[in-house]
Amino acid sequence: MEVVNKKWPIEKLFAQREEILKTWETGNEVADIKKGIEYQKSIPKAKNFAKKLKEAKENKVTLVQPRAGVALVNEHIALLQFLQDEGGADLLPSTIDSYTRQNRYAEAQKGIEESVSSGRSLLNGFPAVNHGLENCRKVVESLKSPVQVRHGTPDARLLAEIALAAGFTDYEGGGISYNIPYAKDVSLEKTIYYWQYVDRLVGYYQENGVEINREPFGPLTGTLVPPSISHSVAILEAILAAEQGVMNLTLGYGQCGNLIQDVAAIQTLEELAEEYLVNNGHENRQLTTVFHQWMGGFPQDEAKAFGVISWGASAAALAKATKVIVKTPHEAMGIPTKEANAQGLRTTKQIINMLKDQTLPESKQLLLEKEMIKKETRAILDATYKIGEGDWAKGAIRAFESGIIDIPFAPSRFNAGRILPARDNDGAIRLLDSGDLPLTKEIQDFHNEKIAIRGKAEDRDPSFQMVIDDIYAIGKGFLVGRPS
Amino acid sequence: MEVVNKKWPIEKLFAQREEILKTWETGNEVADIKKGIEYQKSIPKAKNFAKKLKEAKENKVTLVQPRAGVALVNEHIALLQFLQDEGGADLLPSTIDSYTRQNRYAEAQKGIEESVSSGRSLLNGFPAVNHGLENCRKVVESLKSPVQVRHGTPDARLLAEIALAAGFTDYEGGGISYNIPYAKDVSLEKTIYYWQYVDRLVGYYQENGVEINREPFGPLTGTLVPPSISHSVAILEAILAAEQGVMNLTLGYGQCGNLIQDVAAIQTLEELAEEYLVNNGHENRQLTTVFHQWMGGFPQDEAKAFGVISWGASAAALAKATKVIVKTPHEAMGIPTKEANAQGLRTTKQIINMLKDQTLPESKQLLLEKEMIKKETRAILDATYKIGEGDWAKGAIRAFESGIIDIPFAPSRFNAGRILPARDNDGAIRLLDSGDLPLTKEIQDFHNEKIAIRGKAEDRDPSFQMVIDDIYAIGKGFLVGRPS
Amino acid sequence: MSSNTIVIGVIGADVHAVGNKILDYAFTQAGFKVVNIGVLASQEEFVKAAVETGAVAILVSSLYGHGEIDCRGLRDKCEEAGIGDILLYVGGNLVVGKKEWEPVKKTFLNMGFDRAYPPGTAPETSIEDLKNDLSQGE
Amino acid sequence: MSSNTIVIGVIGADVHAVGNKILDYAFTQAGFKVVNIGVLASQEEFVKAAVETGAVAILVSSLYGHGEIDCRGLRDKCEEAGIGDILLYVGGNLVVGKKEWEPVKKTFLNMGFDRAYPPGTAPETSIEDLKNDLSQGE
Repeated sequence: MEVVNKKWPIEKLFAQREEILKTWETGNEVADIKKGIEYQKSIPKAKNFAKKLKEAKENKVTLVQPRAGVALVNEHIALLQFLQDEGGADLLPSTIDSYTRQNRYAEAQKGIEESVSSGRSLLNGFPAVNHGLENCRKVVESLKSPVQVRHGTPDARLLAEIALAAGFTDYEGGGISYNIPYAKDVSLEKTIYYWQYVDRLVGYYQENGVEINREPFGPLTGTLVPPSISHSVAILEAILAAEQGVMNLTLGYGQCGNLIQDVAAIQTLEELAEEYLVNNGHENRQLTTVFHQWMGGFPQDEAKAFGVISWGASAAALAKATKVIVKTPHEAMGIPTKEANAQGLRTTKQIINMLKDQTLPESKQLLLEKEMIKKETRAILDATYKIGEGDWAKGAIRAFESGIIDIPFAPSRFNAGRILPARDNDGAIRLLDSGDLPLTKEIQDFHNEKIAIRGKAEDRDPSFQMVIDDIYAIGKGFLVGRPS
Repeated sequence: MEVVNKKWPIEKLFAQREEILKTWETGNEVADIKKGIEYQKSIPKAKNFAKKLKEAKENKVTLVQPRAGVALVNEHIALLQFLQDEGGADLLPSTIDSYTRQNRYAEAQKGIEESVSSGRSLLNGFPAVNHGLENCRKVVESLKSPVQVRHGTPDARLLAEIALAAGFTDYEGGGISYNIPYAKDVSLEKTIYYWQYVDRLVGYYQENGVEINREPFGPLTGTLVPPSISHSVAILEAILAAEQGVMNLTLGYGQCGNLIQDVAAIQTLEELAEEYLVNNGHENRQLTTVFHQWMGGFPQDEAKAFGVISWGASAAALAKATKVIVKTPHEAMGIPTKEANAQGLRTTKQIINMLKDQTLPESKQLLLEKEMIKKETRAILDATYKIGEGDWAKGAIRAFESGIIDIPFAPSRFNAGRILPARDNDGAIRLLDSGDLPLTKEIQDFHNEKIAIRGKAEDRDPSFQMVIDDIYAIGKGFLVGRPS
Repeated sequence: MSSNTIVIGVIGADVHAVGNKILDYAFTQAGFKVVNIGVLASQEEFVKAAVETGAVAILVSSLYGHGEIDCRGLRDKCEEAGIGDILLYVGGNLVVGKKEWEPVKKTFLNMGFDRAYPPGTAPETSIEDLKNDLSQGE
Repeated sequence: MSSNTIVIGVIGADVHAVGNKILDYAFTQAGFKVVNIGVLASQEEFVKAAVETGAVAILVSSLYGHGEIDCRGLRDKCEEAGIGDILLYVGGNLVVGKKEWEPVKKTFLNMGFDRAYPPGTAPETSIEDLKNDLSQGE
């Protein structure tokens, strides 16, 4: 299979979707794509994700969105209504369970049945494919705000067909961001191809007058990911999506914890994406940003967890991200109760509202951080384009093969796994080992120097132990994992 | 009575203390001042407030301290031990009840008795005078960390005698900051005189080798107080205390909510105080800072309150204040349970620890804010000195008479009450009406312009309604009280 | 009853002045003649001010948790002074600590208050209540 | 028993790789020979790896809340494969939602696990337990 970054003729989509819709019995419910488009057109503007994001961006407001999903339809609706009414969520999710993410619909069915018999959700999300079209529409219709599908599915074609026909107006994921952090054995050729299908489908809805928003998954493994890595993946997926006709994109970033780096990251993400999209012939795309509150380990104590959540909310607000994905005080314990989820939302919203008139002012440090992120990201993306001989899809595949792009702590065997990130003395994420990233000497020296300052402050040589200390640090109450 | 800023001969203190110790029966327990000094010298270094603050300042660490006090001794000890062990408080308080603050010891006694019979605290603090020397020593001895007396007492002479003899190593308050926001009918002549007694007493302990820390009460009325006002009072009280021999001073500031203004305030407070102390001949004083989390109205909802607390913790950490006084998720409901108090501490500490390696970098906005605070404070202090004909005590009294210093929303009839503060469009506190503050045209124009920008954004003329909206805003989830 | 004079103040050893100044402003704006005796006000000062000005209501604030001790006996003092049927309102943080509101309210109504308000009540609420209570008394 | 080989992996449809990489590092540092089958591992893969390498223990991680479904029957599969008395440990976020730990632990011990660990357990804890369990087996 050779995947290239070229818009699919619509016949290719239509031919393939016949096969896709057969992969589970609910597929035939969405066979007539016109009905999906018609249904989408009946959805009021206030419930369209792209439109609500547009308004927020214009008003420089940061919207709040939780993660949430349970096994059964009525319980799922009750959960989302609670987060909407008691949590004040501006945007709603339907987080999909892990069996569905691996296309194991039979196991998801077993999870649904056991959830019915045991009276509690035995799935960690909402199995949208198994529930089928009408149940999914019931979810969308029961809520006042736009709903997005959030998942982690390498092959999300059937899920996309059902979600779009059911009135979901935003779809998370991408051929890289839902593969490398979410799969072990699936090639990038395959997932980029699967996601071209999804993007072409979104593009077709768009051509028929329906605005669907797409969101590459920004935080990747959520563990000490340097901004230039996640930016590179986000921009690659934006280009791949735009080629297939996607007009509305939300690009994501997971909080690192150092305020200057976080603000610099959100600002450069939008600036760089705009630049690369326009340079690749994709004008007039609606670009928004999403800031993920700390994705790593949380403290067990709820009061401390509120502190972590709040610091994420503060950074999101000062960076003026278009939306923020919210954690809960139960984060360390697994999936939260609906009450805890609503608490995380209310804490976040209080801070967002208090800070809506404030930004982080320009400073020497902020400008330097932005400059370094831009240089690094351009180095990675330009090497990707080059190795792809001018094709972004081929470039992405080869860049992962050769370690030009390398995501720390990813489970996929298609990821080089040679880089090692660690915090510097101010808590910003740097490269302890840059593996085969195509970085100039200037950038390398910058990282080395930053890490060396920390090593000196801690009187130890940087090593994997430092990385482990950093991974556990926030759970123990600190950002930088210092020796005690 | 004419009060002047001149160090008391020790005989003056000794003569007066004979009278003071007679004002309640426990006074005679501390008659022999040498025994108090001896006892203080037996206290280990780790339990001395001034020494712990010194270490924190050197290490650029922000310490956390709660407010707490209940009617009965054992319950008070249990409360403080809980905050120390479960809350992780670095510094401990004994907050004094409101009857003791007004020297109404008989009513405090009634409160103690009713608390015993009803089984719950009917006082809002610890009545240290009534409990007397041995009980107070029991409090200090039951704890691992230094303990401070926090109150709001215009005439705190007897309380100071008992507290110092009992081993408390920090004493909050001052002749202005514990009068104007805490009394209605007590003249500044009287309270400055009373606090000269307290400071001379601390100075005497100091001369005998005992380090006691003093802390003027920074936030004043806690309601939209412009930094230049609270800075002027803090520096005045620092000069008055230093003259009586106080060597260790913690100057305070109550969070306004705009990050740049808050960081600028903490930085200028220390810089200005150092400058004025040295210029008045007081070298080598240990100057530290305390940042008070939001002192105004809180949201009722605990999750939202955690947001307000966290934003205060973030500002304290980024400003590198030496300590932060912590609010609790029960703030809107009155005095908190010990669990809620410990939660506020843990949330705060999580943030302080995460941010300990970060600061707010220098920016044009930060420099401007610092410059304006300095200009304003110097204008007020220099006019105070001038009207006092070179005497800071006389100057303070006359400055309040003439409105050169004016604290918004103060209950005292000795306060002019002519200024009106309001937030600007970024949430910083400005002057809507500067009353008789001795501000130059440049400063006036700065305030007027800032307020005008907000008025324009809200399409309304600035008025008292805007002030009221700002006072209620945080309780409703916002910093700036915009019309809805 | 044609007077629209009311007495407001903060009772006991309480010095919380901000809400007091806002109530003063809000009730004045709403057309009442406000006699504000300020903070640190004793029961005697409330009663004296009400008698001297012919007030139709006394609005007591207590923000520091000692409300229960401070307010006990205020109705008796009003009766002794010959204004036994004056309207008595109370509001603020009336008790120490976070408590269920209904029992607290009951305590204060049993003390002889006509209305008691929980923390965070907006001035508009009590203004409306007062207007209603006064028009019913006519 | 002289082997110090252990099998580690993340069971089911779970892709959480970070803890897996840290366990790999920590157990290797502690002197064990670690066979890491990675994320998305089936019961069959665990058993097969243990048989092939003569492992003395299988350490199962589950971070996504489906642990109860995914782990049921693992002990039976070990018995069928002739390694019925191999040590079985499990840890992570084993159930959906915040639950009391003791009942959860009991569920997994009843399934045939020798030890079960709550969220947030440090690698050192299980390393020490494993060393103890192995020395008692000698």
